[in-house]
Amino acid sequence: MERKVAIIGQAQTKHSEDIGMPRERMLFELVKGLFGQFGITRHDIDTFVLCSNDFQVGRTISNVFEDTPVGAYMKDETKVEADGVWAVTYATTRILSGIYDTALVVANSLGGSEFRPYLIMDYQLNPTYDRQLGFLNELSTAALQARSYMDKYGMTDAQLDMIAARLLRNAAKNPNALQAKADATPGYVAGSDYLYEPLRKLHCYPFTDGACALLLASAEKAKDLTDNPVWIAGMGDSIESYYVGERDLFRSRSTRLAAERAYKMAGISDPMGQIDVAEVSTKFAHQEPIICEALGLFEEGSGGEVADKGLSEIDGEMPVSPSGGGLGAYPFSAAGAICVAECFRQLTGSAGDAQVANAGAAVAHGQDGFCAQHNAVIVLSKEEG
Amino acid sequence: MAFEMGPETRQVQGTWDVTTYRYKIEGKGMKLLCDAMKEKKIRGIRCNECRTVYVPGPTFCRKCHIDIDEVVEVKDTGEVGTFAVLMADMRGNPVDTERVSAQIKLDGADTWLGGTIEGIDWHDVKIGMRVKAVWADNPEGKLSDIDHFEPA
Amino acid sequence: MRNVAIIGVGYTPVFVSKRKDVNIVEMISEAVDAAFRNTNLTPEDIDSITFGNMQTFEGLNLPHLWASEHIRALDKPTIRISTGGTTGMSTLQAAYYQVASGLHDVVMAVTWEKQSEGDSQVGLTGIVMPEAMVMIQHGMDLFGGRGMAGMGGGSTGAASYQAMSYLHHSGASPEHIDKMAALERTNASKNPYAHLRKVTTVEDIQATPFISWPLRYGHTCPTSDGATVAIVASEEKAKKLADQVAWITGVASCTSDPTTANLIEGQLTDSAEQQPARIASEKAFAMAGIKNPKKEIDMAELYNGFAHQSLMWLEKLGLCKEGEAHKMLDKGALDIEGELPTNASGGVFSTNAIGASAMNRPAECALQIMRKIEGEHQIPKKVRNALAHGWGGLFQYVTVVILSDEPRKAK
Amino acid sequence: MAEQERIVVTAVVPLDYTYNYRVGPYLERYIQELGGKKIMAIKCGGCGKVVVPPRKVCGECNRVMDEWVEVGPEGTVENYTVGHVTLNKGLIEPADPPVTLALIKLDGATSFLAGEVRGIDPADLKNGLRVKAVFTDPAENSLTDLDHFEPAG
Repeated sequence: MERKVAIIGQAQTKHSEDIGMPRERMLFELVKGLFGQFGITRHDIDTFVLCSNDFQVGRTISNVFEDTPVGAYMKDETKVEADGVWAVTYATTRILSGIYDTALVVANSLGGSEFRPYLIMDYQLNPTYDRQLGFLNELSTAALQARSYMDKYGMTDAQLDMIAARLLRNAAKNPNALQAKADATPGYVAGSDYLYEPLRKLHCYPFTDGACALLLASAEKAKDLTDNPVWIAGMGDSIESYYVGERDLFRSRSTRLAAERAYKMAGISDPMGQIDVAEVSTKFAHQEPIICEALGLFEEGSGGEVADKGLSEIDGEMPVSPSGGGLGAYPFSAAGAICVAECFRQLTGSAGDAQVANAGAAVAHGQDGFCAQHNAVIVLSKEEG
Repeated sequence: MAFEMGPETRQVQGTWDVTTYRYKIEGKGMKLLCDAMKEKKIRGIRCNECRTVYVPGPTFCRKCHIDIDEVVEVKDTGEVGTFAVLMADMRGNPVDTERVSAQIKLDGADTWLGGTIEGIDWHDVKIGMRVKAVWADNPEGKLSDIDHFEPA
Repeated sequence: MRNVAIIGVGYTPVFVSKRKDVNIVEMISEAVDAAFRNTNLTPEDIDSITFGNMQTFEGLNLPHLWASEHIRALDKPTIRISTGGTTGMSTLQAAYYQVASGLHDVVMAVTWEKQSEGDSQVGLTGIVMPEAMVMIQHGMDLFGGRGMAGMGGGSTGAASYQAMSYLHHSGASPEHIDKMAALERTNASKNPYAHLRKVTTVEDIQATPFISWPLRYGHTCPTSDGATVAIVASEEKAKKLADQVAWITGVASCTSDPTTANLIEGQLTDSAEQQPARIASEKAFAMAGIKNPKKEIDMAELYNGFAHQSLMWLEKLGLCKEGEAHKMLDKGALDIEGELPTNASGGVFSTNAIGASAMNRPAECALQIMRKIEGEHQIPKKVRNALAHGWGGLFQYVTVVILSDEPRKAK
Repeated sequence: MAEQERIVVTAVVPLDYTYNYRVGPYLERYIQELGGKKIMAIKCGGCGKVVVPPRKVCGECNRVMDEWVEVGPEGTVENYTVGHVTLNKGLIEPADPPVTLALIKLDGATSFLAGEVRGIDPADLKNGLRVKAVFTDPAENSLTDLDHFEPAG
């Protein structure tokens, strides 16, 4: 590829159960704030890549009323309907093509106040079979995935609680997180109600209103606008079978393939050694080891040991989701874009209390589908490479 | 090559439960307009920068991408921007009397407002034709306070 | 940027109002298989997949997940694009960018709709339903027709506003809409993949009742079940994999504000103005190195949910002067044998599986350039440059793709 | 600029949208065979896997699958969860007694079928448990003709 693409800025809402304003106002204020950081206007943006979902917005063609709030009036615009990581990869592709120099990615949903996230997930089921029978839903499939990993590798309930507790403590250091507790312990997590065994309430993502905007630019343009760009070094994604009964739920084949593609592009041969921090879209605590292992950050099946030794703590060997990840906030569509934004904060040294020391390369992840059927990975670096 | 359709297979149902949503909609411009209509007036919002007048008013300007809140009053006269004559109902059955729906550019506004035109044979309605609002006798602060428009 | 070509197209064997024999993913797989058959490629040749439809029309959230096996996507990068009526072309454009960027070499774009499984009128109403509810709460008389009439009667009402404004500003007469409708339906009768395939006269159109003056039933599009797949490739791969290709030389999209009507906030533009069409087409022409589109564009496939739109788009896209389109129609210039064949396929107006509708436009242009049209609607003259157009959103969103018989010259 | 006065209107739309899905030939036959208390799976001529419910395409080897084979009615629990809640239109409701959901490898199949196991204390549900299908009698010509599973033998 002839060009390089950088992320030069990010903005997030303060994620909440009810943002208290219409979506259009939320997007307008978010984007206005981001433009303000750089003293630019909507006319400085060549292409807009929006990311929202008709079922989450509750109307056909969800971006119809999102164009003008983000500043796309009479401008080039398109919409990705998937997790926000795909919007970032698409915007990157557009800049790489050489046709555009700047791109604005805006991803959002109002899953806390506007719709019922678990109901929306039902609409993803095969309507002729799974949706008719009602066995599979967001929670029951996640529970099967959790059980599969825990049975296969002997991870205990207590270790699962440790993962959730760590994420809730991390979230307390993130000013934008919704579900957080500074002194969360495994016992605190274990005190929450069972949903589908082995999953308890505090193993799960909170219903979230939120949005995330990212400003991307070509190398030349990035250097005009900032001294502190973060480079998109690699990206990849992969999809696997829809059929939960045909997949090895204890591992994530699509995340592994996505990571292989992204690492190849970024020239990373030893992710454990070369990646300094990861932001992973875990909707449920048990997904963290499954995804991190597929990303090559830990040995396969080491989830329990990683939790015991605190390896993924902010000051651990391989910090994972210092922001609190999906347990801290999970606005659909925006969740993966937020992972990218959090990596940007880490690599620019602006992650505040959650800052990882000497972070030079990061990996961000996003997912869609039951038991993370579809996964995308972006490698970010301080080095232009 | 001829394609033969296979045998018919059964149908199963699904729904999209739209009633479970709680949509949040910006209500400021609509409230401003309806409050004004109680006094038989029409008010919108003007952008300070490009001077565009929106009725009903949004809270930010489409073109300038800035917050706007300058209330302006526009006239209840204007010209027909475009129109259509409804000849069938939502289910496709012919209607008894044709109804002229129009988009009207009120004097002082840059946007169009929907309305019905009466007091004229539909064949004679033209784009650019001058019209004026006919107000309800006792306006209540509702969109129906303008009963219809008629040729000015 | 790298040069990108469409190297093959696959349609479902038919586009009809109801496919009662297959489910959604089985139907989509028919078009995928056809694309492989037509290109002699196998799934192993595909690097990445782009996928699009109007998901609320079937009540399926993120249907690429359920379809992953049936679109042969396992272990491949996949992205879902959705921009309303333009989804088909936006999905192709995503495939274009993936190749132009150098990220992938061969990408398959999959677009479809099975409209018989849902209710497209309800689906379309869903775009503005929350706003309409707020207006009703504020006293809008939606059904009685008094006071502020809001939408003016569903999507056809909104299209009638557009048609009326277009007729007024162009000087065309309502009979020109009838004539364009008859021309396109008759074109469709020659296209085996068209849905409405009956030779149609102006009198046939005029015998249909009005819905909303100036539009009649005979001016509206059908709802169809069907899928369309296109495979695009880099220059290097295209030369290896295909004997005939059509080059994508220009791409653009543009949006304005939702122009259907005043909703709860005043909207800025007349829906017949379509400034996004002008902006997008100028950008696409510049990218394709086309200086005089009136001369250099040999054919057009335009997105016309309603019959007046073909004439309107010709003007707004810079393919003729404002007010000239109906004169070209009268001269026969828009016929398949004419100087600017327009919707030789019959257009969206004759075949409308919505998610695929804006894909069928560039697909038809590509097949015309490759001279691989199945059926009787092959344009006799050599097609060097073709314009494909998509339209969607709430009357405000336009996409354009320029296809050519030669790759784009490096600047 | 001063903080704007904010008026947010909440709208609820008073209609739900209904869809009618064609099941296609694979599921059509599957449902019909359930009426005869048979669970029919489809076998891939490429990789030999046998999947239930049946479908058209094998994603692994990209073939159209067309060889029908009967599987079950007995099988083995391969994964399970006990639900202390159920989801009703996306809302969590307590489940009393708890519900069971198992992934069952029917004899002769390579894929797992999701189903409910009844007639067992949820605490006794374990991987490896042998179960058998229980059919609705008389058959209702519906997917739910395979009603649930219970411990075998």
